[in-house]
Amino acid sequence: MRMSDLIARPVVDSAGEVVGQVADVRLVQDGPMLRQVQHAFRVAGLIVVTRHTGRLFGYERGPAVKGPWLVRKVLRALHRNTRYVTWEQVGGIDGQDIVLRVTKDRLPAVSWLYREGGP
Amino acid sequence: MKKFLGITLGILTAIGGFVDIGDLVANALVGSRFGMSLAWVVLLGVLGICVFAEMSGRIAAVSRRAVFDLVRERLGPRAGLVNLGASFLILALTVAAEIGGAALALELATGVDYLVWVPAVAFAAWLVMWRVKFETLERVFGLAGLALVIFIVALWQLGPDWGQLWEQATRPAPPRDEGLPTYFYYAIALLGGAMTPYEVFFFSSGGVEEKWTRRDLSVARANVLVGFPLGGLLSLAIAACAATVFLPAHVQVDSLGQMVLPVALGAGQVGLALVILGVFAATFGATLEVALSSGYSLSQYFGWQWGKFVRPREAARFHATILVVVIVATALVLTTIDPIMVTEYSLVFAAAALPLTYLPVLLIANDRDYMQDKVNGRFSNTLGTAFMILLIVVSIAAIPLMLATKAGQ
Amino acid sequence: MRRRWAAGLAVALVAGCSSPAWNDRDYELKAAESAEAVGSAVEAVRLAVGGDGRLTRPYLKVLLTGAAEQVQGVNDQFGGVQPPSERARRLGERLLEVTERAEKAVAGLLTEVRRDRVADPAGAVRELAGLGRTLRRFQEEHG
Amino acid sequence: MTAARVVHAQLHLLDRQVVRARDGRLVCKVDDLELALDDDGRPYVTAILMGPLALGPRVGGVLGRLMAGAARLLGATAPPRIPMEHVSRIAGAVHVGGDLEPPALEHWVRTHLVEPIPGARHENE
Repeated sequence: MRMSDLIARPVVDSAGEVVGQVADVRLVQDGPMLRQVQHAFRVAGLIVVTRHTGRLFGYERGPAVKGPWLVRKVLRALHRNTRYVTWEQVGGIDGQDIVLRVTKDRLPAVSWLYREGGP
Repeated sequence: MKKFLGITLGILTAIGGFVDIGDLVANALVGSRFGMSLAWVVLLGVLGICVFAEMSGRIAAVSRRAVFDLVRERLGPRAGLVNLGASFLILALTVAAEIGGAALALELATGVDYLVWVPAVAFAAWLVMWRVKFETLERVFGLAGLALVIFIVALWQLGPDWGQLWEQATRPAPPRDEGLPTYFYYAIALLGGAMTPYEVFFFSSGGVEEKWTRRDLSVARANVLVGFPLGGLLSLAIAACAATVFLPAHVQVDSLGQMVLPVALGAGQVGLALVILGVFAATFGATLEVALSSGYSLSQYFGWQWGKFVRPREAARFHATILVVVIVATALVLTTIDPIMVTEYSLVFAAAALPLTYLPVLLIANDRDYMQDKVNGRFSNTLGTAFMILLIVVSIAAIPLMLATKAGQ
Repeated sequence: MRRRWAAGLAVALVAGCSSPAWNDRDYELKAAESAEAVGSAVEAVRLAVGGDGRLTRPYLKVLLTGAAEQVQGVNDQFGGVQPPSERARRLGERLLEVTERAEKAVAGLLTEVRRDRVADPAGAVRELAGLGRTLRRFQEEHG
Repeated sequence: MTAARVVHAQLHLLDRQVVRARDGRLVCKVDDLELALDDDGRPYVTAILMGPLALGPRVGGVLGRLMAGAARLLGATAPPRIPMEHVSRIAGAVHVGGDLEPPALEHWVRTHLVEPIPGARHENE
């Protein structure tokens, strides 16, 4: 499997409703050891956008990124419905779609990742 | 002296970018038709290229990444490839025009038909790129291009009506016998000429070639603040010369020979010799700048080893690209296609592609992954955003205006 | 994207070339444009010949060659346009009479420069200035 | 122990320049990433993939197929890979250790086109 197999793939929830498509994949370095040198990057979750609005440019990542005010506002408006899906919520891949174990309304907004006490 | 030589990259970039063959003639043509009433566009272009060249120089110094690296990184492989295709086509056309321009300068000096000079110029340019160290190349051609300062001397000796030039410059509207669409068409051509993307491709890649580090940030900034305003000043002097000599006589400049006439009339045979030298250095320098940029952009998109800081065999694909581009461009000039017309068109096409190049620069200049503590301040971001909006408007208007005005006729 | 550009380029190039005149007014505009182009070349030659002492011979030769080619090109192109009416034909003849004189004058100067230098700069400047004025007037009347 | 590092595939890895840690030479772009499943069935990144066979499918369309097709014509069957354990740093570029074969195209151009020209092996003057 390749990373590009995940990115841009449509996502549907447990009720069969369309959530959007994968815009980015969050990786955490706590996977299996690679040749006893370092931990592998494990897929921790997916950032899902409601419609195809191009690349995220990194501006959706919350307060950590500073940028031109106007660009930030525009991108934030475009991505206000962007959701975060943890890998545990992913049921499997069914043909074209990634199918979730939960319903759409249980998914947090991506900005939740950057709140105090987030994961 | 060492400090002075440190800014030759900026001078070469600006001379090759602002006063290459297309801009030389475009500035003279605009001066002869519109007087100084488009001077504001040149000033705007200088400001714009300064803002974005400063960002790309800073990115090169802090992260050692050049502009086309960032284009793919931020636009993704597909939009990046579109930009690459467009840029590469424009670069190849421009190399052809610059080779033609340098050959035309030799024709003016010797009276021998320019087509005879084309293969020699192309071979010399390739040899310089193959064998000469980046810093030598930048010093020799940047400094020789300074001979164009003769335009300022000539303007002074022509003794123009300064009050009238000033009045034209402060009243930004077309003269009575020119239409508004034509006026804006040339405004876009001048802005596209001032902010051509290859200037930042070359400037940032040159910074990497010179192994800039964080300690060189002030050198990078000095390069920008000296080089581009100097290029702008020369552009204005060319337009003012044309406005003084040609506007009253209703001559519409359309060749390199006519373009240097005001200098000959103002400063005599010595002036003529200097201006031809300057034009040759500027167009030959631009040939190098643009041909190298074609290698830089292709290599940086695909991640190949590039640059003159390694031996040619270690950057084989980069050098092969340059060789092929030079051969194709030479063949194109030898078809006797008018080199000046080629750049006039490519300037407008380049204007249409501007946002695709400058948006990634603006975004990366704000990214702490790359920039650590050297991200944009509020000043750069405000100006950068304002220019992004302007460039988007320009890119939408460029091609319709070209068709509507039959390319400014 | 690239295809769109290529198409744009093709359209722009074709638009720049000659096309038949549809009616009298169209023909008249073409005549005015031609007068403007020839006038521009003539005036440039006048400026160059007027500053003769300050120019080198190779440079003057290149400049005159360019101007001669331009004038000849315009004459050939305009001469090739079919006038749509008798009135237009007379207008075209009036213009061609002037532009052909201009062509001859520039070609003559070029021959002189090829051989040595302009024999009578003051006289040439007077002649070119007269041609330039006539063409300018023509352009203003019909443009 | 500090918390495990978090990166985003698209934002921090894909399309970034790969450089050789030893001397800063440019290697390739991160054209794609190879994934495998761990014991719990969760995917993790095993290698960086490079070259037209990795980039082509991401570009898609006629151009992407053309890119991959050209590479197959030259005898490539799978994209060259750099195992993730060789990655020493992820920043503005991805730094990798280990010895790497020059890509096939670079090798071909070097031996057939560039090296026959005099001066190819010398430093610039």
